[in-house]
Amino acid sequence: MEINIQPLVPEIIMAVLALLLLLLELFVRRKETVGLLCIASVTVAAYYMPQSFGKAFGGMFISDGYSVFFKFLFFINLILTVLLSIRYIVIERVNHGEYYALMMLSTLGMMIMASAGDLIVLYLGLELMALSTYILAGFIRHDIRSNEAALKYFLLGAFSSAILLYGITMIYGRTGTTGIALIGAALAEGTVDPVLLLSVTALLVALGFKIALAPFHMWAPDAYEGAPTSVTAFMSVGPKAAGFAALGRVFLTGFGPLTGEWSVILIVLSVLTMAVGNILAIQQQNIKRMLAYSSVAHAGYAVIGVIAAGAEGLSSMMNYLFIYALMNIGAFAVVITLRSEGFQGESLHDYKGLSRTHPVAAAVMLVFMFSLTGIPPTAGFIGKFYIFKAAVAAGYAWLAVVAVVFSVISAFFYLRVVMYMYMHEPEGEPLTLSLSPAIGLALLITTVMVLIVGIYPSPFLAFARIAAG
Amino acid sequence: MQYYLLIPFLPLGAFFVNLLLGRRVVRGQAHWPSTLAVLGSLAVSVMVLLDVLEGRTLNEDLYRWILSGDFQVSVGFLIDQLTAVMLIVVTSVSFLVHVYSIGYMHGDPGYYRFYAYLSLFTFSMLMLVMANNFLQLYFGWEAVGLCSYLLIGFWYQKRSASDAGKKAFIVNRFGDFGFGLGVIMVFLTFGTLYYLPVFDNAGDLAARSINILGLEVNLITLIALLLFCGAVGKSAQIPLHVWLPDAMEGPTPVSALIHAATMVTAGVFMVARLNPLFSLSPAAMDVVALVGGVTALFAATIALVQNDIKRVIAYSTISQLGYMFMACGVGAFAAGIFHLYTHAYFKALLFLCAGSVMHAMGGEVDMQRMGGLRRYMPVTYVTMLIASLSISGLPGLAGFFSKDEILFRAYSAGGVGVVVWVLGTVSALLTAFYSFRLVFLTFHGGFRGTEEQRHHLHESPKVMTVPLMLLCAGAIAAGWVGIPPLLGGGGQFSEFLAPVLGHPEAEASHAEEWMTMGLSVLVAAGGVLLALLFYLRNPEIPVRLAERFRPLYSLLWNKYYVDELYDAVVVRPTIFVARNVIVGFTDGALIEGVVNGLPGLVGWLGARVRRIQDGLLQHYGAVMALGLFLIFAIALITLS
Amino acid sequence: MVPLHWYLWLGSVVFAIGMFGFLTKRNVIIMLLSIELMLNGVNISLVALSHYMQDLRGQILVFFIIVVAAAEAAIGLAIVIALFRNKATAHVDEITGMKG
Amino acid sequence: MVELFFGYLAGAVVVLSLLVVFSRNAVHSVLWMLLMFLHMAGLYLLLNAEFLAATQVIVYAGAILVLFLFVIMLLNITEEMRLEQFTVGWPMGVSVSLGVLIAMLAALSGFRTDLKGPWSIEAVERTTHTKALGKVLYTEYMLPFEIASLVLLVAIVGAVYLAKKRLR
Repeated sequence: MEINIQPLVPEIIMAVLALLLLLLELFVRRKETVGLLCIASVTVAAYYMPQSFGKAFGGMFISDGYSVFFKFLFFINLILTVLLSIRYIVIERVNHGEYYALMMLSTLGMMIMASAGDLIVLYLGLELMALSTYILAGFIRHDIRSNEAALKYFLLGAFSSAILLYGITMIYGRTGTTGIALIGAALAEGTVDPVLLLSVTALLVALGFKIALAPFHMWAPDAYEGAPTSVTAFMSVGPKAAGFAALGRVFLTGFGPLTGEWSVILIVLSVLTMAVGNILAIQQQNIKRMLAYSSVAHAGYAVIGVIAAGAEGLSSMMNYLFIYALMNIGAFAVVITLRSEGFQGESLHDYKGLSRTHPVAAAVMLVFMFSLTGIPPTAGFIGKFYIFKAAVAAGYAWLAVVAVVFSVISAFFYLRVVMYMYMHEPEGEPLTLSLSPAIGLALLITTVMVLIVGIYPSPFLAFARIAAG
Repeated sequence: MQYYLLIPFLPLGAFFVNLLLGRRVVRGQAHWPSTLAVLGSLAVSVMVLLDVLEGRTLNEDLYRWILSGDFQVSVGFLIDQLTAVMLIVVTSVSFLVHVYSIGYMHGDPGYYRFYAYLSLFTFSMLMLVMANNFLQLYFGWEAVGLCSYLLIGFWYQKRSASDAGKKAFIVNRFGDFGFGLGVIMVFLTFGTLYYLPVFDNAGDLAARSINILGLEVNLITLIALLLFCGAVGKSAQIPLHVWLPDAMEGPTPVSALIHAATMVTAGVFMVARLNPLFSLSPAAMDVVALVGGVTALFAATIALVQNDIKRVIAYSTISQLGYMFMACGVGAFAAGIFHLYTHAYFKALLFLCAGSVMHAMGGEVDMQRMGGLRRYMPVTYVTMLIASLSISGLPGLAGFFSKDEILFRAYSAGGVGVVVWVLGTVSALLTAFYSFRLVFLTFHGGFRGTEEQRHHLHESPKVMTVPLMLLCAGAIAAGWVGIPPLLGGGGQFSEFLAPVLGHPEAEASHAEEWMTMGLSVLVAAGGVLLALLFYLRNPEIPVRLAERFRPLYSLLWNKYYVDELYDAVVVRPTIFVARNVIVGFTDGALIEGVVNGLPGLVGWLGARVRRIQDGLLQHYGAVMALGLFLIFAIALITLS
Repeated sequence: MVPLHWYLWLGSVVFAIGMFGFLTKRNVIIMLLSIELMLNGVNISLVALSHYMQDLRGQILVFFIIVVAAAEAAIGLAIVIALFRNKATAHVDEITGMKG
Repeated sequence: MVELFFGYLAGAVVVLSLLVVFSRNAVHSVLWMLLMFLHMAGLYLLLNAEFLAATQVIVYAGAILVLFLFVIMLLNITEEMRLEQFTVGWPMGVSVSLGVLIAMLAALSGFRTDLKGPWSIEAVERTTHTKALGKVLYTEYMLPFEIASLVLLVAIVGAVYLAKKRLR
């Protein structure tokens, strides 16, 4: 059997370098170096990505435009969150090298999910990603909230992967295969029966769990709030995007013939997700929790791209996730800078008068809040615009209207942060920001990208459009 | 011709410089970047004008922002005769106001902020007039509005100022809502947002109508009226005029630039720019003309009795804007733009003179406390006198030519035109009267202020009076480019704009033209004489008249009670609803209101959702499993 | 010969018992055991399908599921230990610090 | 005959599973689980999957359950016995899992398959089950196999990190 590993080169590089980092961690005293090496490793892997197109292992592993786009997204996610972490994990007194290795392995799992052409590979990639993330969520071992976040995330994650396996079993029994493309071919002729529906439902629940689609979102606020903030940034983007990558591939390729059946379900879940995410976010006083609900709501918008289907729908979903990654990590970066020794900085009230004490940080946060709301000329507007456009083009104009209504509602809690920063006087002790060159770089990258994509989106849109095929 | 890009982007650059460096670095020198930038824009605008005079026009996209399928949004520039005129108006007035503000705003704690806003405004206004598509027009429209609110509320510590800013914002929302709908309708109808394809295809759709709630409405008329809603708001026409007088809370240079010369004329510009659309709908044209004519008269009557020097000028602005719409409404778009152009100079001059007076009086705006100022401030007096003569229509000055053009065109258009001609001619009388009432009350007679104010009276510094003199030159000479053939001129102005705005056909004889012109001169003279009689010769007359016609006087004094009417009909009910419904709804937190406020199932479900997120992860799991079960069950039921 | 769907029913029953345990037991460790039950329900279905379809793929998947189950158990128990150090409880209804 | 075996094993698996869930004593739960795994292995044998049966006993029963037992020793069993074993929300758990069960049983009733792959019982017996499985695993399923090794690595790193008493 001929084995062609060319398409796997970036994954292999990531795996090997992750192992090397684990080893190095034993000898390197300054863990910051490990973080920087982690970024270097990603760069190497990214360098080999353009040559990786192709299929391997009899179609079990597919490296195409779609997966490469997502892999770049995972890389950006990883690089940015590592930049956020370098100082933060020192403040949290968990400065250990395993942290970076686990982030790399988790990213590797996401990459495998995005490239999976077979449900078995998908499952293992998902577990690799998820197990690493569980540990990262509980990385602050001495903090009860971090423990609790890890436990909740882990137990519900394991529960959902059992459901995933049940779904895979049923589709295997129904079609005799686990290859996604083969499933699509097998379903093309034949009728819909209960076993098939059971399988579709189970897969939807399990992937819906990963992307935090209501009503499978309930782990997200608790896990996001308790996890170390840098990990929250990491897992509010990476696993979600990986879930979307899998959702897009499984449902559009594998269950393509059943689009009529599952799109109705997804529409209902999308509306429910936007409602739950936005309405509950309004209530929150903790900014991490608020951003958690906001991230739930954003999954509701992005899933509209999957519902719209086709190249346009997919590319709008991919765009959206990319933009979401930038603005969300940016917002978390600001949240992280507020955390310092002995000061939590997670309450909304800590943002009062930030524009007086730290005008630059406030301005940057303003950009992200505007972008999350979807106000032009920020990237968030572009993302939403294309999602809505795809929905209208696919004949779901009313769904676009609902989404617009909910994004108007979302303005309420995003702009509340802005109001606190600009309209209130500072309270209590003056804040000190925990700044470092790394986090400064991360903020710079995200702010500039959010603005550039907002003002000059064409090249970026073209990239997503080509990637979606 | 690429240098035209400098015109908007120089002020934008200055805005960023002041924004980023203003507080720390530039501070007291904040006028330099802004003023130099707008001077540069002015220079380039002149070059563009020369190019356009040689017949070179341009329409191109700078860059595409959103491109998907047939929907395209780009930043693009259309430079033709109309744009060139507007560029000159905007940059020249803006430049002089920038210079004037150096003196006027000197020492204000928000000095750099002021100049940053001014630059941002200039940029937005230039983007608006240079747009080649509806969406950019809309964005510019909103951006100038934003700057206007920021500048009206510039002294936000003053409650009345921030209230005025809010009022301007809210009133404009009504108009802009219609405008936005109009833009959407344009896209839905034509499938594009670029001017030229829309204009090219408009003719084919002239007869198309759509059914709204059982009413057959002509499509073009509907679009034109929706767009005109925006103009009504922005240009402060009836019934959305109420924000402009209050906007006088802003610094006076702002009033001169934004609320006299440029932003408020954006509505007129828009109607003129979209003249191919408006011309296709006689009904919409008549609405425009009537709104303009009625506003001209209505505002002029209010101006008769006001005592606040800036408010008089503000009502005068509303009235003059009415003239411009009158012109557009009768198809004489070039005359409207001509008046826009001359008005920019003499009205900015009036405001800046008023500012100069206020500067001398320590911020006093009540004309009853002024008087005899000509002895102390000769330059201000002379320039203000000339501006007043110009607005009253003294033959030879700028205002004469443009106003005469409008009245003649209205008369010769027939139909509604004759009605608005009557309105306009009566307004001309009133205009002359209130303008000279202002001059006499302020500069003549004895001083009526306090001793302390008298002690401080002085002429303004050079940096303020030189712009006055320059604007004064404009108020005298600006009209000379449009002297009608009847008086031996060439009417070059409307010839120049003809490629864009077309040739209005005059169907009146020379005799009639002489008649309208003579009549307008006569009524202007009458107005001036009346003012002279009332306020210099015999000051008891106005007092006695006010006594005699008490109800009429208080009607005018209270501006026809429009504010009170809106307060009763719109504001109070809204506040009532807000208090009792929305606040009740959001009391504590919105969700609580939603959950408790909505009865029955929804409330029950909402409470469940919140209670289920109770931290116990088994409930989370149970919800997941329930979701699994329900989705499957429903899918199964729908399948069979 | 035993019909295939008997096996699948058995798998579903074990899966559902596991789900029931997961959704009701207070003890975190028993919840973990319940997840193992669910996985076993899947496994028996997979082996049966594999047998009846004369295809080894299902059994391969079972093999991987066992591997992952081992990994999950190790991590899950480690998280429980970490939690136990900070708050001496293994009852899930006492671990509700974050909610709303 | 086979039906009889199946009946016994299936019945035992169901009863033992219920015992796992319902016993108060966590140690008993683990022990019932052990018995359940052995019966499960019996079912695998019935389905001609000897290698998996062996794995089930060695890995599941031998390794995973021992791990569970270790951790259970952390708990105070005697006190645990006196406490309520179900959460307050148990009625919801019962009804939901019953609902899901009914849905599954309904969907699967009469399920049969006509698909036939290359590995008939005779073919497996010819090569022996271990060898056949190995052949497929190390050729076709090479990639998942490698990924599984990474999953185990993560588990080791993570478990060590989280459970170790004190870090450097």
